[in-house]
Amino acid sequence: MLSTFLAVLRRDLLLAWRGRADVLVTLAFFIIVVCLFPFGVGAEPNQLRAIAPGVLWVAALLACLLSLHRLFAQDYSDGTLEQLLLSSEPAALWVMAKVLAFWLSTGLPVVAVAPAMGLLLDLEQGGLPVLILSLLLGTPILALLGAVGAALTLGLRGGGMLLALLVLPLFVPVLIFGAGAVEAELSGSGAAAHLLLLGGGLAGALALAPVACAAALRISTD
Amino acid sequence: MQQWESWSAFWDMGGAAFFVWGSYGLTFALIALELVLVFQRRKDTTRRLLRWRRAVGKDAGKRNGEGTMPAMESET
Amino acid sequence: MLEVENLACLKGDRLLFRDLAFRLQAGGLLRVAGPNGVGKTSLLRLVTGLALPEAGEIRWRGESIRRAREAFHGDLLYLGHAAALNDLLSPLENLRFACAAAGDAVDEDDCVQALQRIGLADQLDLPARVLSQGQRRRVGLARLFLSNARPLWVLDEPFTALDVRAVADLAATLSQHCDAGGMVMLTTHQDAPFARPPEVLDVGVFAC
Amino acid sequence: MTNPERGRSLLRFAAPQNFYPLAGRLAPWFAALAVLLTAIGLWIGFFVAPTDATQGQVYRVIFIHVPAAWMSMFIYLVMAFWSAVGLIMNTRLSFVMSQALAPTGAMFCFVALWTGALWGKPTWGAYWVWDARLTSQLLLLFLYFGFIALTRAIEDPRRADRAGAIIALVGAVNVPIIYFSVQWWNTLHQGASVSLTKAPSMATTMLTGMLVMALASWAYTLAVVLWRVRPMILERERHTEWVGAELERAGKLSQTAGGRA
Repeated sequence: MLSTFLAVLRRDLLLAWRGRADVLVTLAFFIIVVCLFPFGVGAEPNQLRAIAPGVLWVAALLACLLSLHRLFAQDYSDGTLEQLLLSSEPAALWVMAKVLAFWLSTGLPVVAVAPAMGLLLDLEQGGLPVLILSLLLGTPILALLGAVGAALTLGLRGGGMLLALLVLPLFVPVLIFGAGAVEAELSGSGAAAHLLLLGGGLAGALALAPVACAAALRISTD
Repeated sequence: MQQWESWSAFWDMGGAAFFVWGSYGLTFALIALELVLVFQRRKDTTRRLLRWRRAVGKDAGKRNGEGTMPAMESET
Repeated sequence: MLEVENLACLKGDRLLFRDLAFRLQAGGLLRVAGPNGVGKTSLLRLVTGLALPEAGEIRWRGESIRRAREAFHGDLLYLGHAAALNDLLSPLENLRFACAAAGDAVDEDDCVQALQRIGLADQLDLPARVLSQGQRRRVGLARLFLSNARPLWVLDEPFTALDVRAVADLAATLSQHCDAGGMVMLTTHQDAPFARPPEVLDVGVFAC
Repeated sequence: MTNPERGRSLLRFAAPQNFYPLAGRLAPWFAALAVLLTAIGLWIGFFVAPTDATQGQVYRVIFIHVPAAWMSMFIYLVMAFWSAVGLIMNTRLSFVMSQALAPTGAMFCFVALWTGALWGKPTWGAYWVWDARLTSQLLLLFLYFGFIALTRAIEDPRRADRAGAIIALVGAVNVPIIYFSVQWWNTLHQGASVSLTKAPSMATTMLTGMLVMALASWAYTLAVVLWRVRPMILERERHTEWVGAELERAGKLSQTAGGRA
C-alpha cells in the first residue's frame, strides 16, 4: 500500500544526499542571517538576548522559504511529477513523503544548528530545549504550508517571489507561537501553551495541507 | 448644523482636519480610481475583442480552423 | 474497454478539438495521427486523466476514469515527452524508482535485464545526465518490459531518437502486448514495423 | 440545440450568457443605492452624531474605517465561497466572480489600514502601532496581494482559476488562525491596548451612521464587482456567438458616438 510513499521518501533522501551542496547552502544561509543581526542592531548582549528567539525563528523561516521552490521544480520539469500523479496511491500520501524528505534534509539540519546559533546570541541555556522543541514542531508546518505554495507556483515566471508572497502571511502564526514559546519559557510563564498550539497546528497542517497540495499539483500539471 | 457652529468649524474638525479629511479624501479618491479603472478596462476589452473578432472574421463563430467555439448551433 | 465520448479539449483559449470519440478493445493498437499542434499530446493526457477535458467522458471498463481513478491508474502505463529521469540518479535507480512509485513490485534483476535488453548494459550505473537523448528515451521505454501486468499503454512519440534496431524491437514488444490482450495507444511520426497495421485515429477530423 | 448531449455539455457556457445582461441591468441600481446610502451615512456621521467626549472629532473616521475593515474581511470570505463553489461544481463564473472581488477587497483593506493609521496618530501618538486588529488587517492585505499576484501570473485561464481558488481557500482557513495568533501575540507583548472600535459608550447615532455606511459599501461592492465581471465574461467567452453579437452592438454604438463627436 505504501510503496509509492516509501519509494518517494527513499529517492528524495538519496537525491538530497547526492545534492548535499544545496542543503549546505541552506544551512549557511541560516547561519549568516543570524550572524547579520549583531551587525545590524549592535552587539549589546542584553539586546541580543532579548531578540534571540525571534531572530532564530525568522532565520529558520527564511531558510525554509529559500529552499521551498526546489521541492517540486525538478520533478515538474523532468516529468517525474506526471508519473507520480499516475500512481494509484492517493497523491496526498506521496506529497507527504516529499515534504517529509524535504523537512529531514533542510528543516532538521537547521534545527540541529539552531542551539549553537542561540549561544552565539547569548540565549540563556534554559531556553535551548524549548527552542529545539518549538523548531521541531514548527518547521514541519512551514514545510507543509510551503509545499502548497510551491505546488501552485510551479513553472511560473518569478515563481520564487510569488511563493514568498503567498506563504509568508501564512507563516506568521507559526512564527508567533514558535518564537513566543522560547520567550515564554525564559520569562518564566512556561511554554506549554505555545507548544500545544504548535502541536495542534502541526496536526491540522498534516491533515489538510497534503490534500490541498495534491489538488494544487494536479491543477499545475493540467 | 446642530453639531457645528460654522462651516469653518466643520472643515477644521476640532483641529483634526488632516486626519479626518485625509481619511475620507483617500477613500473617495481610491473609489474614484477603481471606478475609472473598471470602466477603462471595459472599454479596452470591448475594443480589443472587437479588433480580434474582425481579424478572425465576422462569422468567427461558424468557421472552422480558427479554434472558435460556437455556443449553440443546430448542426448534427 | 477504453471508451471516449464527446471529448472536447481547450488549450489556453483555443478549442483544439471536440466531439472526439473512439473505442479501444482488448488487443487493439491505436495510432493517433494528425498534423503538429492538432492536439495529439493533449488527447493522450486527457485519456490518462492528467488533464481535465472541457467536455465529454472517458470510461475504462465501463466506469468513468475520474470516479475510478485508482483502479484506472493501476491499469495504465503512460510514457510522455519527458523521460522522467533525474540527472543525479543512474538509469537503474531511475527505473527502479519509476516502477516502485507506480506500485509495480519489480526486483533489481528484472530492471537490469530490461535495461540490458534495450541496449543500456554499459550505462547501468552512470548518472543519467551523461546519457544521450536516445539513451534517455530508452530508460523510459525499459519500463515497457516490466509492465505487462498493465493492460493499457499510452505512449507519446515512443520512437523518437531511437535507431532502426531499437524501433523494430519496440514495435515487436508493442505487438506482443496487444496479442496478449493488452491495448496500446500511441502517437508517432514514423512508420514502425508492426506485426499488423494499427488502427488510426485522425485528430484533425475533430479539430475546430 | 437539437443535440441534447451537446446542450448539456455546454450548459455552463449558457450561464454567463444570462448573467452578463443581468449584471449590466443591476449594477447601476446598486451604484445609485450606494450613493444614496453614502449621503445618508455621511450626513449622520458628520451632522447628527455628537462629538466624542474623549476623542473629539477625530473619531469621525470610524464611519469609513469600520465598514471598510468589515468589508475587507467579508469580501475575502465571499471570494473563498465562490472559489469553493467553482472547485466543487466546476463552474467558471464562480472563479470569475472571486477574481472580480479581489481588487475591491484589497482596496477596502488598504482603506481600513490607512484610516486606522490616520486615526492612530492623534489617538496613540503614532501612525502605526502593532495593534492586533491593524496587524491582522495588514496580513489580510498580503493575502489579497498573493491571490491577485498568483491569478495574474498564470497565463492559462483554467489553471489561474483553480490555483487562485486553492490559495483563497487556504487563506480563508488561515484567516481565523492568523487573527487568533496575532491577538495572542499582542496581549503578551503589551502593545497598545486601546481598541479602535471600542469607543467608550458609543452613541446610537454613531452606530447607525456606521451601519448605514456599511450598507453603502455593500452596495458599492456589488455595483463595482458586477461592472468588473462583465468584461471578464466577454473575454472568457469571446468565442461564443452571443459575445460576438454583443461586441458588434457595442462596436456600432461607439461608431455612432464617434461619428457624432
